[in-house]
Amino acid sequence: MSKDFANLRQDFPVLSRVINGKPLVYLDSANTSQKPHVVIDAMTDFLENGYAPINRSAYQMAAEATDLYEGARTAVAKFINAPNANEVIFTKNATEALNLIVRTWGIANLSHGDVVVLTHMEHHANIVPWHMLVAERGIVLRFIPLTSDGQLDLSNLDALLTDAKVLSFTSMSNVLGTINPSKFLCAAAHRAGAIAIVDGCQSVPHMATDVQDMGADFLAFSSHKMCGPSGLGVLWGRQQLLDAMPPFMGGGNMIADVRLDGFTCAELPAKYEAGTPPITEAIGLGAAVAYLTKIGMHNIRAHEIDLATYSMNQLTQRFGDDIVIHGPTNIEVRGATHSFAFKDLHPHDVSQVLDQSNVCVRAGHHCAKPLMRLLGANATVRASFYLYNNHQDADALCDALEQASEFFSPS
Amino acid sequence: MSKDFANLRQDFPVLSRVINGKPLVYLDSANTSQKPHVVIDAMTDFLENGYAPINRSAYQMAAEATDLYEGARTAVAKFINAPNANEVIFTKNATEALNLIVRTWGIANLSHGDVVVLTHMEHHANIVPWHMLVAERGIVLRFIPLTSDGQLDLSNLDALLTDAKVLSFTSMSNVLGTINPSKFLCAAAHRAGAIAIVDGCQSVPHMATDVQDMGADFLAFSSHKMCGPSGLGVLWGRQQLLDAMPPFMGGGNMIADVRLDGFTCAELPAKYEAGTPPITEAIGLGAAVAYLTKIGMHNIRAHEIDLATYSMNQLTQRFGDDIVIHGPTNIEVRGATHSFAFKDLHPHDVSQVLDQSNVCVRAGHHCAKPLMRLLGANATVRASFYLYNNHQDADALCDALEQASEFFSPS
Amino acid sequence: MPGLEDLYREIILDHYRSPRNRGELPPPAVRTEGHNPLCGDEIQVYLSVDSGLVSDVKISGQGCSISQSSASMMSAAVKGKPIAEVRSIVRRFKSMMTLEEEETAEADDQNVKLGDLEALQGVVKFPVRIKCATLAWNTLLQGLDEATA
Amino acid sequence: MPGLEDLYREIILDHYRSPRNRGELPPPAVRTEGHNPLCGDEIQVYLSVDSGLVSDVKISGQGCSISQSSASMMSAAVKGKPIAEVRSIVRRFKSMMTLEEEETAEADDQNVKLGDLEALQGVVKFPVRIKCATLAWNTLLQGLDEATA
Ligand SMILES: Cc1ncc(COP(=O)(O)O)c(C=O)c1O
Ligand SMILES: Cc1ncc(COP(=O)(O)O)c(C=O)c1O
Repeated sequence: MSKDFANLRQDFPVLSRVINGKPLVYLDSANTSQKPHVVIDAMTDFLENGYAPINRSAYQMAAEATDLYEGARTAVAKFINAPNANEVIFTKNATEALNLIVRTWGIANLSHGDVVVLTHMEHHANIVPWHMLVAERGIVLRFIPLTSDGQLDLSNLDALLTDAKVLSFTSMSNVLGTINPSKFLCAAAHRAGAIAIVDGCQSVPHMATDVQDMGADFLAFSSHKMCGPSGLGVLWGRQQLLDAMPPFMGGGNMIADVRLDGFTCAELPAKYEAGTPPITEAIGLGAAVAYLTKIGMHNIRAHEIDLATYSMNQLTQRFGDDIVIHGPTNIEVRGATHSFAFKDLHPHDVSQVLDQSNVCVRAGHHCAKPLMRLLGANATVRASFYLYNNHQDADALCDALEQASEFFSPS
Repeated sequence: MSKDFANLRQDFPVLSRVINGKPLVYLDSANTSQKPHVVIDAMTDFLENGYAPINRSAYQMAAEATDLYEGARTAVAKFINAPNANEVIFTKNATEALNLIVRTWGIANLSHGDVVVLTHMEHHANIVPWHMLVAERGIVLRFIPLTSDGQLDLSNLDALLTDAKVLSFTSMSNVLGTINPSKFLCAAAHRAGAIAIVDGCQSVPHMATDVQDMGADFLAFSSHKMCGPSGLGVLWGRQQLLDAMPPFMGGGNMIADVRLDGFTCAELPAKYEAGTPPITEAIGLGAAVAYLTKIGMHNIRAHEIDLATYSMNQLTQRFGDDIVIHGPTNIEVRGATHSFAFKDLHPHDVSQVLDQSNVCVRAGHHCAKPLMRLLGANATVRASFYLYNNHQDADALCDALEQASEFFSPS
Repeated sequence: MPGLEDLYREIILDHYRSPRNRGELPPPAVRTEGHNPLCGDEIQVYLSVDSGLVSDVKISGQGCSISQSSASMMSAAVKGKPIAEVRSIVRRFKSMMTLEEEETAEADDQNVKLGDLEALQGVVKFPVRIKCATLAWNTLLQGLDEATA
Repeated sequence: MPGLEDLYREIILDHYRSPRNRGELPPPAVRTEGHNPLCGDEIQVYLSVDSGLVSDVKISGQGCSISQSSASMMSAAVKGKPIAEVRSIVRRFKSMMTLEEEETAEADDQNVKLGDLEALQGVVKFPVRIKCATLAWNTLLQGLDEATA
């Protein structure tokens, strides 16, 4: 691990927390990430010295707050190389962003029999909103199947996309770590006449994102997984689509005019930001994006390739057949997220023992039950790494797994 | 003003900010309120020492975070005397809460020709979502008119409520300060066979709320107007209604099961909290509710009656016919929110001069354009007071208005 | 901080390793299913009710040691008991599993003995696991309601 | 911090108090309407286009001193000018009103003189008011597009 990454652990106050005499080994970043000082400070500073409404009042503090809020929008736009900052909509989380697309673009463009293609590795947030449209409108869902090593099986892609109006897929699996070929998939969708929606929750925090190069029509992601605050998500969409879509929620800020008998919508981005937005949170995300950019997304990806390789090697070397790690073995197409089965132990029991060593992993279905059924499990243990993790964290994981093994072995 | 209230100004760090040698006179709390130390500290402490996902992972830090988050829910339930904490749903703002009701209860229960009664003093958040349902379903809106002093004109209430399925009203006008008779209105709705939806944005921060005594079916309000963080709102609803309603957004946390061909919903409150919620923000609101409770909502109301009386007197004494303050003159039925016209000056110009004295007011339509049309104005100046304001703030407002008067008088 | 021993008592691990009353019952036995939305665990409870008694009970499905042992102990505790007593046991167990003292227990529940089930008391110190311990019980309650409806 | 004098130049207050070209024009003049969603201000711009010239322009509606004076000065600046020149003026004005240097101006816009309109330059220091100053201009642009469509 490069010296830079060793030093940046100090940027995250929570990492110095000690429980039961043991340091924190936080391996749950695919779930939600920790926050650096600069993000916490940006929020605290705003709350202590300049909290004010945005876009509504004309006094100086309100103007400053508006600048900070809109500055965050511009920073996010640059971070994903959006052609236009107005295409960046702040939502409350990625789930709202995905629901927004379904309830606006979807309602306006999909009717009975229309085909939407998803993949078998989607998060519930990219399945359930579509299920609702199946129930309401009779749209038809197709699922891209997986290969045995947890990649998308693209052998039948063209057939699956035939007559499809939408291809909506995750750029990286939150369970398997699989990195999907987003650019290739967007192009395939467009060739078939479908739009491409990318759930970027797991890739945007971990590697450089360029929506123009990727060719996506929509991209959804979450602030809280990329060192930013909770309570905030991002929807990016092509202006032409966003302009043409009906509104999502109605209320203040999203209107140009309201009469007793009707209303007209505001321009982008206000059109999709009804009510008082997560002001402090957007400012926090602005700071997070500046922090990540300074470190460099390519460096973060390189660091995580190192972590993924090291941890994978340690797990397989130390536990052999006792561990089954799901997903691709080729680190080029996977992030530093390992879901695994350990002996015949239930993931809940494993994570409970790991917790005694202050090793924080998630045990469960990871909001991807259809994928879990495919893996033949109700649950897995998932250890997910981020820029602040290091080799010692991987070692601590292995040591704690050894203890779990001992604890549950028949005495 | 009692000594307690004089002292509590120190609880709000931003109030010691000085711009241009002048102290901050923050009179925009009906828009969004400032935050006390205890709220900022609760959030910072969580971010620095215990940030973790809730309801998903099993390690200690995640369990602690879940306790804090659910503790906030319990605190909010107690604050409004909800019979059951599961009836408290965290949303991103009050606007989402109102849209949620319309898109779930509304979609399930309203069809062509069904009548929804609103008032002529509603915020856009309680108008536009209904307009959408007019366009989609052909429901019919009726509006309770206003008396000349800005109260609801209830002389025709029974006729307006005839055959109505919904009465949805604000408990306090964000423009006029008018406090509406919520309990009476809920009872009238129920007598007519309608449900009662209360937009509590402006009353919940300023006076004691008891949903059971009030007899409401739904109550919506915002964290950011009651000393809590942005990015969070609250929907309270009667369990029986919430249980029967279809879901709003689809995704993680709101499901019991997801298959390729469908899903089933989780129990309350998860059913309406899709995706990662505003975790830090809910914890902040928990601290805000504790803070307000400690001071006492009855004391806050008494303090604001004093502020409303004093400021109203000063404004009318000093400016006579040059100022027209909208809304009721009886302080018993109004909060400490004054919207007014000043000479023939445009509100934007007034607020600009006020800003030179660091007096922060809002100039605009306050997201209530139908009401503004009724007042015959495009905009008003609005000065709104909260627990941290004092008589000096009212004096500063008057002094600054005098400057505005001078500045724009033909030389 | 509570230690692992508080959670994983020997008797729990024993029920986990050798679960009692595993299997299914054919109709007219009532079959109910429970989910733990957090971890994805699923359980099926089969219930035969006969002249006021829970004459037979079987458990299938998967879960962690806590949910499996809780289900196993439950089956042993309720099999052959009168329905009223079973409901008492359920109430007593669920009140043992609540953090705050809710007044759900009824007067004569005090006479009911939980026996081995007391071993699950330690779960309360691990709030995330309470749902594991109560999964089978909530599913049983549903089944009882159906069987006696 | 910029002072009030930066914003409210004398010439601005003059146009506010005695607005030029107030009124309406009957069809076939083009009528377009603009809203400032922030403050609720509304403006109507009436535009007569004749053999490539903006032959007449009138303004109605309400607004603050900045939006009203900007509309008044605009009307004076474009009345009687060839459409191409009017578009140039609009571009120059709007680029004066942008915080960041966007490259929207075209080469020959440099020759256009803004005259009195320069007085509005101070508005840029008050970002919230930029929308007030540009409201009439955006409405005019819409009208031009309609009139020349
Ligand atoms: C009466 C009223 N209703 C609804 C709202 C909307 O609240 P929010 O912006 O937090 O969604 C507000 C505040 O803006 C309000 O004053
Ligand atoms: C792939 C993926 N999509 C969507 C989501 C939902 O994000 P959020 O919970 O922030 O709405 C997540 C994270 O939980 C995720 O990993």
